[in-house]
Amino acid sequence: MLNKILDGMLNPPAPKFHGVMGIWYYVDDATDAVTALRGAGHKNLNVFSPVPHHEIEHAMEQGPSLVRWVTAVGGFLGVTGGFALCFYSIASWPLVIGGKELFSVPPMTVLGYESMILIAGLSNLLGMLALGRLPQLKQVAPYDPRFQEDRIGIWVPCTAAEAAKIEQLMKGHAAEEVQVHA
Amino acid sequence: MSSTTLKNIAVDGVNDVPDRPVTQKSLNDDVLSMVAWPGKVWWALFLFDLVVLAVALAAVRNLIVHGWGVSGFMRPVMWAVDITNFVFWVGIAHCGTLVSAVLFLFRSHFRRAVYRIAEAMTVFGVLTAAMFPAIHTGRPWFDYWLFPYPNQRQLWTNIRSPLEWDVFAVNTYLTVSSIFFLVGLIPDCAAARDRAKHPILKLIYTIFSFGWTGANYQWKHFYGAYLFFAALATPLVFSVHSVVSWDFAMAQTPGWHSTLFAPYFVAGAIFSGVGMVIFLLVIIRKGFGLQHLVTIDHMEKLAKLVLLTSCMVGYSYLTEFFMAWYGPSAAERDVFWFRATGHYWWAFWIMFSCNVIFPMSLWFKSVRRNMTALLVLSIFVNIGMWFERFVIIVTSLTRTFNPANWFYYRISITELALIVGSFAWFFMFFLVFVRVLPAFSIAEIKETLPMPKRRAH
Amino acid sequence: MNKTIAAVLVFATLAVASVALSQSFSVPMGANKGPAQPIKFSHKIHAGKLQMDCRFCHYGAYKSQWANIPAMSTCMGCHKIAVADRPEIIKLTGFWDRGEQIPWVKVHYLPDHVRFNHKRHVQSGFQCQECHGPVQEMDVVYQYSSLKMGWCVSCHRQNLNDQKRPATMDCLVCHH
Amino acid sequence: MSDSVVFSRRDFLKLVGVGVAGAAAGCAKPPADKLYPYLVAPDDILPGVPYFYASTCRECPVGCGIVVRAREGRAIKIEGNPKHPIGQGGLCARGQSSLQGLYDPDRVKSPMVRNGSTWKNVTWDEAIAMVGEKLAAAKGKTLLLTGLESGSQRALASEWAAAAGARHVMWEPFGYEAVKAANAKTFGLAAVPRYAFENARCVVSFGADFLETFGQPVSQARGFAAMRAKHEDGAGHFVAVEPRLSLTGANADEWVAVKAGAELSLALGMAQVILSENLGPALGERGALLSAVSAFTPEAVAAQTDVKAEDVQRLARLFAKHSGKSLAVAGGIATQGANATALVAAVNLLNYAAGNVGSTVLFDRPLNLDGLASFAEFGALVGEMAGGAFDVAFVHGTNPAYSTPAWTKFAESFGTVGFKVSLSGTLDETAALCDVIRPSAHALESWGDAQTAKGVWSLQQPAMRPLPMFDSRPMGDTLIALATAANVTGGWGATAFDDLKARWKAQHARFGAGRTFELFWDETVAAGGVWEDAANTSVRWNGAPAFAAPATAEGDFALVVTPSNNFYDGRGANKPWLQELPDMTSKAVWGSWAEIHPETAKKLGVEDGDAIVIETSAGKVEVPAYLYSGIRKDAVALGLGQGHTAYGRYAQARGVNALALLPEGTDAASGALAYQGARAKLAKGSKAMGLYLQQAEKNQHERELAQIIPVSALLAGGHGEHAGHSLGRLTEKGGILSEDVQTKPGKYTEPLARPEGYVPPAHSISAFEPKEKVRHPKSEPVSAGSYGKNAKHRWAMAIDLNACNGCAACVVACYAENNIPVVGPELIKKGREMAWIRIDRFEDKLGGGANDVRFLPSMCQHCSDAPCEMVCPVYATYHTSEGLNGQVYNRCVGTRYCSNNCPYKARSFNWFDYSAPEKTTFAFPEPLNWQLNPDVTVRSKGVMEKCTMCVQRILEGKGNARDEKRELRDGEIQTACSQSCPTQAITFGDLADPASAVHAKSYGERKYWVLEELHTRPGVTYLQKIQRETTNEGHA
Repeated sequence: MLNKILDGMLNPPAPKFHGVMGIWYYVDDATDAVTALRGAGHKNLNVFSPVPHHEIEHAMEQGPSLVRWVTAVGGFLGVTGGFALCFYSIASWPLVIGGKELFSVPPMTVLGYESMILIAGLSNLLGMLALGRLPQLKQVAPYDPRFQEDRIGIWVPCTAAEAAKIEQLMKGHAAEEVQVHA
Repeated sequence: MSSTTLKNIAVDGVNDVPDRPVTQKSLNDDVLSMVAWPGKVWWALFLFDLVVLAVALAAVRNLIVHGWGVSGFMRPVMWAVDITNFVFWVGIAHCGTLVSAVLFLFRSHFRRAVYRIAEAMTVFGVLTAAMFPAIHTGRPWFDYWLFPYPNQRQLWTNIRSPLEWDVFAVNTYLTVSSIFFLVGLIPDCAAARDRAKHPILKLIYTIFSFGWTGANYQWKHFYGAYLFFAALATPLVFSVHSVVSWDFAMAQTPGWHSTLFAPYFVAGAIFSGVGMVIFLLVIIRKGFGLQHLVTIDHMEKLAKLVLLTSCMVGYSYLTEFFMAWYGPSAAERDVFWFRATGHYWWAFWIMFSCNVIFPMSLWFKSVRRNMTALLVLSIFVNIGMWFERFVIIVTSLTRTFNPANWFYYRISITELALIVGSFAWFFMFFLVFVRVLPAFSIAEIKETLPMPKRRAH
Repeated sequence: MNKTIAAVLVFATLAVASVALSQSFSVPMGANKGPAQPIKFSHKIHAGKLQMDCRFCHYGAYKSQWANIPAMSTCMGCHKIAVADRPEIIKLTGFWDRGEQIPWVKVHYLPDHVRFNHKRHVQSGFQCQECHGPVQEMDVVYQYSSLKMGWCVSCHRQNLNDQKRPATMDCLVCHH
Repeated sequence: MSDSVVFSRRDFLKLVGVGVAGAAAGCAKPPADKLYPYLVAPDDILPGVPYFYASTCRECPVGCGIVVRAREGRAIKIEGNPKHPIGQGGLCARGQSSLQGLYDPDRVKSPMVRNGSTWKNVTWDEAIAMVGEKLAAAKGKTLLLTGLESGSQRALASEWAAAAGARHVMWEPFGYEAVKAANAKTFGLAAVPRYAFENARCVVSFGADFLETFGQPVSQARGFAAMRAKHEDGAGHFVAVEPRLSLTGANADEWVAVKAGAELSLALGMAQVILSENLGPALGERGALLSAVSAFTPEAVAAQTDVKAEDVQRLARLFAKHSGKSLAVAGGIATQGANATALVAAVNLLNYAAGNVGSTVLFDRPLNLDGLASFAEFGALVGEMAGGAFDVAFVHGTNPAYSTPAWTKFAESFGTVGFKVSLSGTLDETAALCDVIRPSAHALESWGDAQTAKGVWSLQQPAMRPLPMFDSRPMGDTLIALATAANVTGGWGATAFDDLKARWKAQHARFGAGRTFELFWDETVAAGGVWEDAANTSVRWNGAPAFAAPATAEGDFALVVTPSNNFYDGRGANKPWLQELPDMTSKAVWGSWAEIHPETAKKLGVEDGDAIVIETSAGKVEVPAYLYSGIRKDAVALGLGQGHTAYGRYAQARGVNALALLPEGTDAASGALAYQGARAKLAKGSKAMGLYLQQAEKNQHERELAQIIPVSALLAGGHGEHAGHSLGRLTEKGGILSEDVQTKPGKYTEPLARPEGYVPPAHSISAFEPKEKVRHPKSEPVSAGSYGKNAKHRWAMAIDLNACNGCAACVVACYAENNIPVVGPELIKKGREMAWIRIDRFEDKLGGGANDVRFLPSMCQHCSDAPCEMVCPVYATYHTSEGLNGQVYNRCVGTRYCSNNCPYKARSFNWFDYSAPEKTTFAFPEPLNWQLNPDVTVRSKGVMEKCTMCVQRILEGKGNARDEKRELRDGEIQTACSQSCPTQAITFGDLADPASAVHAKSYGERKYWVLEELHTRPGVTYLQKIQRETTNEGHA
């Protein structure tokens, strides 16, 4: 019973895809394929691989991730918030402690620093999830478990009309296997 | 389809060659084979662990119901095993972050084989450590007062207290290291998900993998974020143990009041953490037959790290004595003399031999590459580092300023239960971890394999 | 469908969180219903209709840190004669004749670790009603104010720089 | 009720906070929800307001005047009556503990009749009828045995006895028989004189523990402190001559470790030197005196006493130097051996030869011991009992079955009396032998009076109604009821109270000039009694007894039996405060121990706490050894007061009774019991023994916590380099240690530039204001904004170590005032003492000769820069705007960091739940909890606590001043410790007030701060102890 429910949850009926999926073993072939496909105007292709490949990234002309900016903003908010909390908590009920200055900065730096790391870390996570479209609840392309092992997949979404041309292109770049989803 | 032998794995020069080949696919097979229904040995260990944990929980129940009087604590030694355990486990935890984050930033590739274990150790270590500040209070049910949250009483926390810094530091550390750990697991969980048979396991991996597919845009932001996690975790690990050391150094108790403490504690933390990593790896690589993934060279590198930090720790010990000797404070001088020769001389000498004398054998290559020797040494290191914290806390407090207050702390059965219980708590997580989650990073090890290319360069 | 559930969940979480947050800031008032007392003594009649001064019975309030519950002799001072035929007064006379104490039910609760000094507040010119509420309108007395720390502190904060009756924010004044 | 929600939420949060279900056991109970009004409002009781009743302390025969503080009809604290001539406002630890006698949970709950080996409760009517019948039948064969009674109670008892044909015998173990006998012989006056220490400039004590049990300890302590405050011209010197250094002796500049029993020789030798060298005043009797002491040349004395001949001469000359202003004291239990009377006579001779009689030895207000039976009479009584002289015996206020040695055979003889009635409120050893117990009410809940010294009539007023759980009656009422039941009539009143009032007609006639009796009575009750200035009875030398050289007993060890500062003769042993109060010599609690010299211990092969067996011809006991350098190598000391076989849960089966070791023996001249003179064999024991030390380490390790200042430095004036600046530390030899590096001026210690008219915030003031400051001027502690601007005071304390003699009255006062739980021996030994003030004893130099024992009353120092405050994560400890170091119990989470960071270790932690009745660790079993001060929170498990400088008293004092619309007066607010101190060593007040006493002391020339180098800027300032030079190099 439980298995059934879980099975339903974990293996939802695959949605209908429109495009071509090519599978490669050799990295240099896949890289060439990406370059060629992009040259043919298919800029919206996706590559699936067990490890990131610099060649393919290069061919995809990917820029650096924007996560860093999210993290930086989070860090800034964190350090400000940390100091603000310190100031507010002292100002709201000023208690003299150990003959020290009320608003003594050294301890605030510790709390500000830790808050900065905490909020930056959380922002980093959120940034990664948001930008990487994680958690991915809906499949964007037909999936193949071999992408977690040793195969590289290139998915080109397209209409049925374009499919044949793309299939040709992929096979021309030594694709091991080409699946057409029309 | 070319297969690669381990010799070809470009990990900083490998010289002993097991004959098993590693391919991208076999790597998945090897690592994911660990994720399986456990055998008898595992179950025996796990049940034993739970029994020990139950005893410790009974001790904790006594502490809460009857009060900390059931321990051996008294004036002037109002902290002893509780904070010793805390600092010990935080220290253990630090090595994980060091291996995963600091070595990541330094592009030290040998970390790839061992960092997952180290990182799991971090998370479980912090989880263990955080228990102690929580239960060591006289009224643990009011622990939440230590968190700054708005309340009708209009009360806040004292941000000037090193303990409050601890609250911030340890919680930040727990949060960030857990995230770091879980993020690193995402691609591997996806691999595990694809192979999982049992629907519950599959559900777990589906959740932990966040729907990972290995798409190029996912990898892009994954590594973008990963770099920043490493960049954040690195200063964090130093700050956390510095803050922990300031729990002592901010006090004016002789033996605690020292500017040396932050670097000294960080070095000690790495020392003990690497010791624990070695301990775990020696057992796991043998137990799961993964000597080809975690090679003797990896172990030797870790052993060198032990040797380095042992020297740093030893240097700190000597510096402390020198400062006490040369410095102005008679009370300080007295504390250090007491440490080495007084009531707890045995604790001091256990600490000194385990942390400074025995690790010196690692100057010999044959010792560094001998797994039995490393196992024994790693146990010594952990015993020694536990006693280091014990010595720092107990001897300093015992030898307080006013001799009229000199009483000697005696450990009670409750604290012994807490000590073994902390190990049981840690290993409970760890045992489950090695059987449920990929204990080695498939993705990162895979990156070190030469990628198949049709055209030779 | 899933989206709806997710939205509901998010909304519910936010709602609970904001309620919790606002609760923790706010200063809740006490209940508006008091316990049943062994004798249905009405403050509405005594303090309201008859306009008796609170201090006639609770004289401790301006001389002592504690406000006293009046001795039964105080009650009998009038009720030996006054309306002695009413059922509640007959109950009172019964207690008195038997030499029994009336088991009044406690209305105001202050934790053991808090010390509230009645005479300091009364001598500073506070009206009883400022804390005890409109007692002259209560048939059954209830705890009007929450008597929580935030409630005390808010008033002390306001009067911190009052020239006539400067309040203090010193913890030890109430906790010692 | 609205709170039900609150409690369930609290429980919920408890669970959440802990995360394990075990915490559910600690749920809060809803508070009691019923309020009971008074039936009729008492005129004098307003709930929440304290009332004070003057009365008289009945814990020992001295009878100090006391004031009992009562709240809501419960006595909660006892203090000395400042107006009363006996005690003058001070009160010892024993007197303060009488509250725990009143609230003793083991008090007899109702009259009881023996039923085999158990007791059967009966009603008073049954008891009276039963005993009355026996009394009537006894027809003169009746004994009424009481402790020392004086005034009306004695008159009633005597008249009652006369009317009933009974014999009234009063018996006290510490009966001053030798003193009376010696004074009768030498001065023709059998009295215990008043020793005017305040007039003296030099004191030599021959084993008299005048700060502990001998004479009037509280008044004497005050006089002694006055004497010790003088230092010009060699004044204030105190020499203790005793084989074992007592607490009194610990205050001496010089310890002459004389052979046990040979004190007399030294006194006579000193007299011989004075008389032969004609150093004293011109005396007509000089020839007679000289002939009495001629045999005691310094050389002869040296042979008899172990004191060098030149020391005998030196001491004599020192004593004579202050002729007429010196004082020799003798007669305590610690010297009551076979030659006790001779010793007192010898000391009388010494005093007389130096011309002290009439100036420091006064017979103006002698102790009233009239009618007290001597030990010989007591012995005869025991014989008569055994011989069947009595059919009925009544016992009240004395416990001879415990307090006399077995060889007197009291217990056996008493057992032969046909019908024995105890009027004791507690089931002590003697009561346990009786057939009927008719519990008497405690002194604090009944009327009475006492005339314990000439010219002083003290009234004993009940401070509360008798406790409801104990069906007890005042002794007088019992006697009157019995007489009625037995058809005995007499001239007494219908009740003891009527009788008392009737008898006070005499005092009315004497003092009540122009006042009606009722007015006189009311005023006298309010004042605690009446007294008049008594004229001194001048005495002349009446003749000396023939002094014999002390018998030389060699071999074995001299057994020194010491009276107890805590328990007196043992009557205090059922009070947990006194059991928990460390003995100020050994700092041990809750038991017995034998003091032996470390070298003796080495020979026996024992260490601190190991069992040793002490065996005399009378018996043997096994006790833990305490290694004490303050005892001769040929002696062993054992304290009195423990080893009860009955007397309640706190007293029973703790330690041993030293009396069991006493062989048969008396003082030849007076017949007094010889406590001293037994020889004992020592052997290593085998049992595991508990020696519960509250302070194990008594060496300061050169940390200069308790500091001294040599007289020479003091005389050099407040401006010399030796003067009371603490930057330079004084070494033992009076030299100056080099400046501590940590307080050395440096880069950040530029003189503090302050704007004109700068007034520091009240909370930051400390007497600690050195010229240089180890802080940058910018870092002056801030004023707490508007929160602290109304602060006018800085509460502070000054403690004069020169006045503190270690009596520890302050410790008990603090226990009483602040609801401090008693935790028992095992926890004390572990270091879990709860006391807020403790007295650290440091033995810097001990072992004969120059003596340097220092007492350091130690409590929270209320530092301006408190290390504890900054480490508390939740602000549970913080600094008030009036300079107090506040501790908010209900905010405390219990991290214990504050204690770890407190250099003074002034904080105690509630390791267990001492306040929860359902727990075995509950420290206040009913009705001890009646004593709890309602103004102080009773702390629960897991919170830190410490001295608050009695903040409840500060608030009360400030409230009183506001009620009366006036400013506070200096000295109006007193902490419990400062109030109780017999020597006024502790001064409390407002440091921000330049006219206050505490200001004057705190900025005085002897000031210093404990651990000043830590720069905690304490609010407690100590005044260095004055150290007098002595050339005695020691020879113990």
